[in-house]
Amino acid sequence: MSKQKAPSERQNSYVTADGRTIGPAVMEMKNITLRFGGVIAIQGISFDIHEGEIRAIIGPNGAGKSSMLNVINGFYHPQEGKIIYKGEVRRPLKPFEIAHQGIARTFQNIALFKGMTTLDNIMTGRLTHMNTGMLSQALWWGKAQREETENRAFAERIIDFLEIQSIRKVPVGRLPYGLQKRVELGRALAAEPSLLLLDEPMAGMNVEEKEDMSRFILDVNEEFGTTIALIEHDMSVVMDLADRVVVMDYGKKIGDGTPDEVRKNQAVIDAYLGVSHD
Amino acid sequence: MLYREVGEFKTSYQSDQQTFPITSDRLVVLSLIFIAFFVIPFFITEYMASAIVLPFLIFGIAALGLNILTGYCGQVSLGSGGFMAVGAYSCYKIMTSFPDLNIFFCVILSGLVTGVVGLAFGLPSLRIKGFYLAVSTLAAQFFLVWAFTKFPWFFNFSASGQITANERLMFDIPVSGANVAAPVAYLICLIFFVSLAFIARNLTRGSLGRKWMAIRDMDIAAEIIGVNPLTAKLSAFCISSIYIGISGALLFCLYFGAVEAGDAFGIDKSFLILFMIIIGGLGSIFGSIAGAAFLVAMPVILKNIMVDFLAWPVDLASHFEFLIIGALIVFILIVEPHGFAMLWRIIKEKLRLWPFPH
Amino acid sequence: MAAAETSAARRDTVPRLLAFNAKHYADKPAYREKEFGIWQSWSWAEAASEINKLAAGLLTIGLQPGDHVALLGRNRPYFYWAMIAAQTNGAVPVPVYQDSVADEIAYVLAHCSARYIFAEDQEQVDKILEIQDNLPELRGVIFLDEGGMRKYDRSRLYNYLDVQAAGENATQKQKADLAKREEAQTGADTCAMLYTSGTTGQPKGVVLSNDNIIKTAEASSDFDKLSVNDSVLAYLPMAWVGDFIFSMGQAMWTGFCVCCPESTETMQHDLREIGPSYFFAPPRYFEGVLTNVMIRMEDAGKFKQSLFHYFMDHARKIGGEILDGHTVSTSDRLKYGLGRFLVYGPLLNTLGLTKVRVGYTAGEAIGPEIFSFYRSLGINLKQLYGQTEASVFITQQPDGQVRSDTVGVPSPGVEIKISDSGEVFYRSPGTFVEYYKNPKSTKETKDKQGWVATGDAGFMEKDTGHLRIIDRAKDVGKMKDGRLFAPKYVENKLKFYPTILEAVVFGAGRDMCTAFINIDLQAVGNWAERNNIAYSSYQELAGNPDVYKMVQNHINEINRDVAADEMLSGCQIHRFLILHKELDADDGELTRTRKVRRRVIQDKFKDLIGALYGGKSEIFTKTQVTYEDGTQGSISATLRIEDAVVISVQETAA
Amino acid sequence: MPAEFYYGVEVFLNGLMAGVMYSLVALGFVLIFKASGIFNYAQGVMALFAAMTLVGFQNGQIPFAHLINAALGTEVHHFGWTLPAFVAIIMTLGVMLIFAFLVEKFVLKHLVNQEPIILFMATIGLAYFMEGFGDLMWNSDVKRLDVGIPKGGNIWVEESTAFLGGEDFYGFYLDSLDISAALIAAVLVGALVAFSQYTKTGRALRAVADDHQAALSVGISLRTIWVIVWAIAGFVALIAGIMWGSKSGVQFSLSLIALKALPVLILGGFTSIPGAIIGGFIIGVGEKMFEFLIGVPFLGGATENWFAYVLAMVFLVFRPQGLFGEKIIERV
Amino acid sequence: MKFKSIAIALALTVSTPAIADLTFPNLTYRTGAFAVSGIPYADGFADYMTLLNERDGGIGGEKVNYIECETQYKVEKGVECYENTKGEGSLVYQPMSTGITYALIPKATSDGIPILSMGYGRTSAANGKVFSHIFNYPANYWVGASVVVKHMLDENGGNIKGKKLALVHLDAAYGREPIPTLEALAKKHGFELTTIPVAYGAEQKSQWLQIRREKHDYVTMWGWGVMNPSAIQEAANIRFPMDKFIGIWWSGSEGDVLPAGDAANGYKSLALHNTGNDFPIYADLKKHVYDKGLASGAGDQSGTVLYNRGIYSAMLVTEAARQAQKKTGKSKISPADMRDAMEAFSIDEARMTALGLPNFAPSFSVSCENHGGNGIAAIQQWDATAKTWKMVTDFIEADMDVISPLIAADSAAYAAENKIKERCG
Repeated sequence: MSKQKAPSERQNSYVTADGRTIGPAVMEMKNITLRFGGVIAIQGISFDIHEGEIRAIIGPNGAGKSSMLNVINGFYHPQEGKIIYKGEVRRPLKPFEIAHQGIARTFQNIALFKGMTTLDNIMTGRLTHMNTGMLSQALWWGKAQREETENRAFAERIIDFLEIQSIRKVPVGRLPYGLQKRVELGRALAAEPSLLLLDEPMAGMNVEEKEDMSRFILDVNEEFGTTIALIEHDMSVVMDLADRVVVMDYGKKIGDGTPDEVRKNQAVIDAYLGVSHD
Repeated sequence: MLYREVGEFKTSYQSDQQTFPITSDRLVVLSLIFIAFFVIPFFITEYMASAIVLPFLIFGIAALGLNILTGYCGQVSLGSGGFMAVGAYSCYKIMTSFPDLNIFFCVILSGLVTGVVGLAFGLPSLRIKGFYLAVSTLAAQFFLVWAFTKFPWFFNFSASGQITANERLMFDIPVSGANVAAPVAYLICLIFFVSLAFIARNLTRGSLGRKWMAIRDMDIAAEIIGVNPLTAKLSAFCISSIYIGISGALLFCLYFGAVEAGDAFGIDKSFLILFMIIIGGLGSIFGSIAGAAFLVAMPVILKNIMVDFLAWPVDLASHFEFLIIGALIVFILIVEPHGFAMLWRIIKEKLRLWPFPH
Repeated sequence: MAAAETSAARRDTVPRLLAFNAKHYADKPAYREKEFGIWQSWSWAEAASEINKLAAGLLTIGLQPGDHVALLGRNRPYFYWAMIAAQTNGAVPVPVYQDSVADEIAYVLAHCSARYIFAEDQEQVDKILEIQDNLPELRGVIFLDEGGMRKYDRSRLYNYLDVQAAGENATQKQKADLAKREEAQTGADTCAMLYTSGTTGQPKGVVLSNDNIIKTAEASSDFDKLSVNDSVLAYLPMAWVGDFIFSMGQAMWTGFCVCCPESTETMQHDLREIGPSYFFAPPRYFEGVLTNVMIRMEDAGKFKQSLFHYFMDHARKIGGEILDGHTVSTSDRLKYGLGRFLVYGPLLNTLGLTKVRVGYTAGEAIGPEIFSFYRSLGINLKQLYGQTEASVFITQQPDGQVRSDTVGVPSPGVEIKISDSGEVFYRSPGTFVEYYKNPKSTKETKDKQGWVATGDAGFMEKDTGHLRIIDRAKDVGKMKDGRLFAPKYVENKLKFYPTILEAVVFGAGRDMCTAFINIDLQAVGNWAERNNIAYSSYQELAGNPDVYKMVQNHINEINRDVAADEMLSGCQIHRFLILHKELDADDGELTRTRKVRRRVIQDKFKDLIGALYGGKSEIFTKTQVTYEDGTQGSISATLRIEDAVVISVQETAA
Repeated sequence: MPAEFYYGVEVFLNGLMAGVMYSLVALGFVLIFKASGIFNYAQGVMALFAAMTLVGFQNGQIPFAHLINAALGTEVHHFGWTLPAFVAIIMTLGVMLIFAFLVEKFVLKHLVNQEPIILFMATIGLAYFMEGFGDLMWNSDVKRLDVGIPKGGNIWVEESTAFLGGEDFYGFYLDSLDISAALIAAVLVGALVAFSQYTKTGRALRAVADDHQAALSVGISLRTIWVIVWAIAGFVALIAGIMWGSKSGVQFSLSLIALKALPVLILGGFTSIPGAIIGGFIIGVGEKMFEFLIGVPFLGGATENWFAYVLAMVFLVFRPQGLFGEKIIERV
Repeated sequence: MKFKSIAIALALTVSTPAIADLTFPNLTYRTGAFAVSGIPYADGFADYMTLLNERDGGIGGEKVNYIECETQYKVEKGVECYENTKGEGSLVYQPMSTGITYALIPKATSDGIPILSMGYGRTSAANGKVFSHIFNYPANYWVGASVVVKHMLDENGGNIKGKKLALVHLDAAYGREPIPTLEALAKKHGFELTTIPVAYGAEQKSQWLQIRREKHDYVTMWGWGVMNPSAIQEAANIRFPMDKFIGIWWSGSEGDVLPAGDAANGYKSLALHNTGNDFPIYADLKKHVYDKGLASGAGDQSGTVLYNRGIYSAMLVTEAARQAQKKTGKSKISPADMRDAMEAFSIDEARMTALGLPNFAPSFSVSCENHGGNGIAAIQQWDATAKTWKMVTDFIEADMDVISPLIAADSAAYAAENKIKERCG
């Protein structure tokens, strides 16, 4: 699949090679700097994520990619810089508030709720859509039951979409790694996010699992029109999936553009020289 | 072995999500409830009631409450005794302030008061985790008990510092105080127990329960997927305290009749309830109930065996009781660290798979 | 409307049966499917409405009477509806084996000149798009699951739901047309076309008329007293005539409920949930389940094991007797009752067979051990003998006359005759109309009087009137010295060992018999685990000396058994080898229903056969294989050849 | 300076002393927690048990006398001899070693890799067991424990500080027992540090504390380590038992001092020996000063029961990682 | 699980034979936090009962059925014991714990079984008009408080104006019992009262530093269990004059003073009865009980304060039973008979001498209005060298002018809360 060359710094919609129209930017990071004590994790980085696109963040280990995702979903608060989400400057919010704004994510080290089943995990993804009062829940009457049923139906569609019917009621702790990753994606999808952050969705997977996961990511993007930002090490996957790529190294941005552009970028090539990546 | 589940298919989410999806389970539980309500009251003796059944039901409620907090929400608390005291003293205050209020309302209101107190003592949980939290809940335990013995307002300035449950009538039958007939006390406790177990089940299977469990399993991830840790933890503290408060109120007005905070709601109660849920199984309604039954009945049975049956001197029997309970706790934890609930789950699984081993 | 009612009363076409059911069993469940975690259910009234919408929709997109509508997918209510909707339009449904290799699918789709194809999802649609150039008649593909196809060219792709919606919005004229099409049909019109898997050559399209299907369904339903309250799990390929007769014919006739599993992996689980009362499975299934039971029981504790064996022994003794209604002593009955509580009941429960009232198996001989195992548990498992060309039923076993070595008495309305060569012929209302576009084969198979050759050799038992099948007529041969050679007979015996998955016996025209063995990876793997034998692949396990020893012992036992029968004593296996690969339908070694393709194997493994007869003790070989993704490759191995103990007839006599 | 001030100083000093006593118990917790990650609730009961055993040996009590008498109808109580303190201490140490061995064999071995809360619960079970066992062995009466440690107000301190205040001021009151306890605690900490620094076993213990896997790869048997650690904890318990027992007799409520050690641990951190000491100081001084300054004048007294826990709670709210813990940076 | 346990418990309960003798249950605690006090008391009580059976064949020809039930001083166990034994014709309960007494007051009243809480329990239960079934003769806490003050008055020639008295008390209901009385007495006599609560099990250093600072003239103590020896030790540590330190009768047993060793010499406590084994009854005990190997427990408590209290307590109820037999003329009496006899109970020196307990305890009588006896107690002092307690005063009568109104007020409040109508005419 070859992608059309798209200008990297474009504020407005553009059209990809396969004819998809990418909307305007939903998330703009402006001059983000993040420090831990004296350590600078992210240094003055700016980039944007457009509606409907798959945006990849790549870079060698320790480049600050995960920190970047953590900034986007409010787990870390940058010392400097602005975050503009859906056209408005975002004030520092707690992670759960950001979740309610429609940003969902998966984690590099699976962060599923081990004591719960696949279904329950996916249902936790629906929590942002559930607001029945305690009393109704206590009596399991009226809205509580209705809401549970509706959201169960939604969760079941995710289960169907991810083809994990057979592990529906298995506690996730017992699942193999690849399936856990899939369940985690399901949990994020259940939130019906407008922006989905994936932190190394294919880490530790075999070829077949990677193919499945790539297919799911593309399908999510296509079917639900979800904007996706992902971190991934596997370059071939990134180049196939992503519409545009940000390259980070030592907390700085060293490249930004379509996969082709990035591939030819000298700074990127230098950064990756000698860096072994799988 | 006992299960015949073939043909039990669910055509709606409601039926798939019900508490006992297997028909035979449902029937057994329903018939147990039926027996509990309509058969046992005719046979219950005062001894059975006060030695085993009432404490079982009352501590069962407390165990349900603590399990919500500790088993479902993952916040270990050693303050249950203190919260029971809040329940008992608020019940006393409410009963003496509103002499005509129905006993059920008194107990429920006491629970609510305890809920508010629990909310306050739950606040540190937003910053403190794990063992650290457990130890800081001791503050609730000791402070509350101290307060109840210290400030005479709580015991209506009575010289003795004791609070005494006065008599209430419902349909001309005493429903609190000393003259409550065993079946009446039993039925009142049973009503609370069954409805609170029902509510606990409902709360833990819905969105609130999932929030709690998410916080328990991985609090950071929970927050990132949109769980507000503040409301999740505090709601667990609050609801758990309501349960424990209700149990304290029942313990006071239907079981002891008269209590003093230091005597009746000491740290040993906190440990007892914690034991119940651990032996029973964290994060399990059944576990709370089984744990309560075990820890209430076992000492009585041991004592009856050793003293009445084997005619041992009471002090030896009492030493042995400690020894055996301690050894049993260790033994159960070794055999199944996740308690009776897991044991039962395994047995049930075995029965369902019978004759296959797995 | 009045006309419709009278025509419904005729009950001679599937759409009329539907109308009948929708009216008489409106609220009874018609279809269930596990989807989204629960059993989605449709009553007959709901199903009829869905089907009618779809039928109208098909009409609006251009389906014409007589068109062929192919179906590609697993068992789902929507596909059954699609078939009926096509029939309502007077078109002919052609279900296709969805997991066939692309070539086979291409052949079938081209051969039937499918006008419309119902495809389950992207995977199936892709198969069609790949070969669409060879399908000039194709007008449209209707899919159920849109996943991944958003970008596909939609000019000839339809979403199932869209078609239904179109049907709902159909004009009055279109609706009238549809009613006319429905009314015009008669019992003689084609009901469906089913492709036989064919042990040799290309699949043949068997044209079955409404009369064929409905008469057969009626007779067979009566035979087993099937009613609207029964239910069946539809999990066998829709293209297979069995599924068609059970899930379409009998279901439409009696109005019982057809339940579809969530996916192939969850079939066993879904079976347990739904608990059908009417159940069909090939012997292979029962064998697999039994093997599984035995393996799982071996992990059980001593007490459970002895309990299990104690009561299973008892069941074997009298379980079948009780089932057949014979008199059994009270103490035995009590003991059986205890066993039912402790073992049989729970076992059936875990297997999902508790509610099975009538069970059938067919297609191959079933091991007597296996057969009696299930019957002793109290399942009324019976055998039938049938063919696509007969709309399945040729013979079947009536209740109380069930044996593992016969296939029963002729089904109601079926006549049977045995030719001089021993081949079985039948004539019945279910006898097919013709092979589609293949008058030559039609003529070869069906004579003018309507007698159809089965290709199987067999005989009628004189005293019981039961039919016994020996083997494929063409496979029964003579050895060099003229002794009878019935390979299937021996193979089946071998396959009754749980560790042996497949066996191919050679010996026609030769002086001795030899065999290829395929071990059962699951059973042998389990055995290996318990015996601390490490292995990394099938090939390695197959070559293990201990495995060889085990198989050798089995063969020795079989030889002893075979030697006892004077007629067949020549069929003792002298030499054997364990194949380095599993025989596979993808490599053409098995049919899709997993029957051995003897010719292909003989051809493909010529070198091995040579070695067997050449007295070599081992041989190096290289074999072509097809991988799951369709690519080709080859594997090579050095295979050992072992001798088995053969008992000379004199010895047995002495 | 007003006398009030000196009273305050006196309370402060006594708070420090009380802190030492708390620390003695907390030390045992720290040792076990460091080496095995087990929060040993039984530490308090171990102190009680050790003290009971010590007194029992000293007085020549026959173990299980009551049980024997009840079962055999005999009338045995005492061996009829008394033992010098140090012999009894050594014998008690032997008993604690056997105890450590049995705990490892019957409890810990079977609970490897369980969650902390389960291990915690198991130690509570162990506490119950030991309570019953100790009572069965030595009876449950209050016993006087005297191993020759001086008791009572230290006159020297009192007289030499009397000049500080006015006429009403008697001089600082410090209990000789507390002073001895402080000295013993200092020696004990020194010994423990020396043990962990300079002996092979000690280094092994530290290795285990740092990394279980690494320790295993060095070839140290985790089980041996556990026996050693529990034996050392038993030793510390004995010392705590001696000090507390000398103070207020050997009796049931000694086991409750474990509860008081908890806030100490929380403040000082579960793994730090200096933390246990400093935490003890904070709690000791804090509760005594609070009682002196606020409890008695304003709250009617008896605040010591809860103050330590409230202090720990408030402290943790501001510093969740405790006194010596590193700031927790949360990661995902 | 639950039902199985109940079944077992039920089976065991049923299997215990109900004996129609004179049943005296005793709720003891030989284990737990207060075992040290529970054991000698239980032994004395049991040995006295054994003596009656062995020597006299029971009371009035009826064997004594003595049941011991272990409560560990815990309320729920006490309730369990009560329910477990009340069906066996128990005549009277002595809960030996204030907490259990409170829990049993309403239960026993409604079951019609009398309770004797001798020197503990609810003080205002002395008002028989409200508490029909509860007796707390011969003395209660308020009596104790008053006797302490009387003793101070005696020692100071009747004037204690300006003296400082500290009440060191357990921070629980029990410990706070004397406060109102002492406050009233402080007002009356013009002394200064400081109350110093001690949390149970806590170390008491700061409390005693406070006493040292504030230089109290007298300290009285309402302590229990381990609090007592700690307090005595601490008092000795700050060199408080031990003869100015007076404990309640629950703070005056051997177990309380022995741990402090010589330092405890001179410590005083209230006494309900005399101490030591220098009474004729001990000869009988030796002959009929000890030498037959029937001694309760370890048999090593003979002559201690609490052992004697056990004897005294047993004597009081058995004598009441005897009086009931006399009154009703039947040997098998019911709990109701027992109650009536307790309400009319009186004992004098002659009777006690006859029982082998001369000069052991005061004479007193009970009436319908007054369930508390005459309200008298003595003071005893510890001699650390001889390791014995010695009575240093006669039995002193309490200042009932102060106490009676307090009792009336508290019982009236109870009556109002529980809607009880006053009895006794």
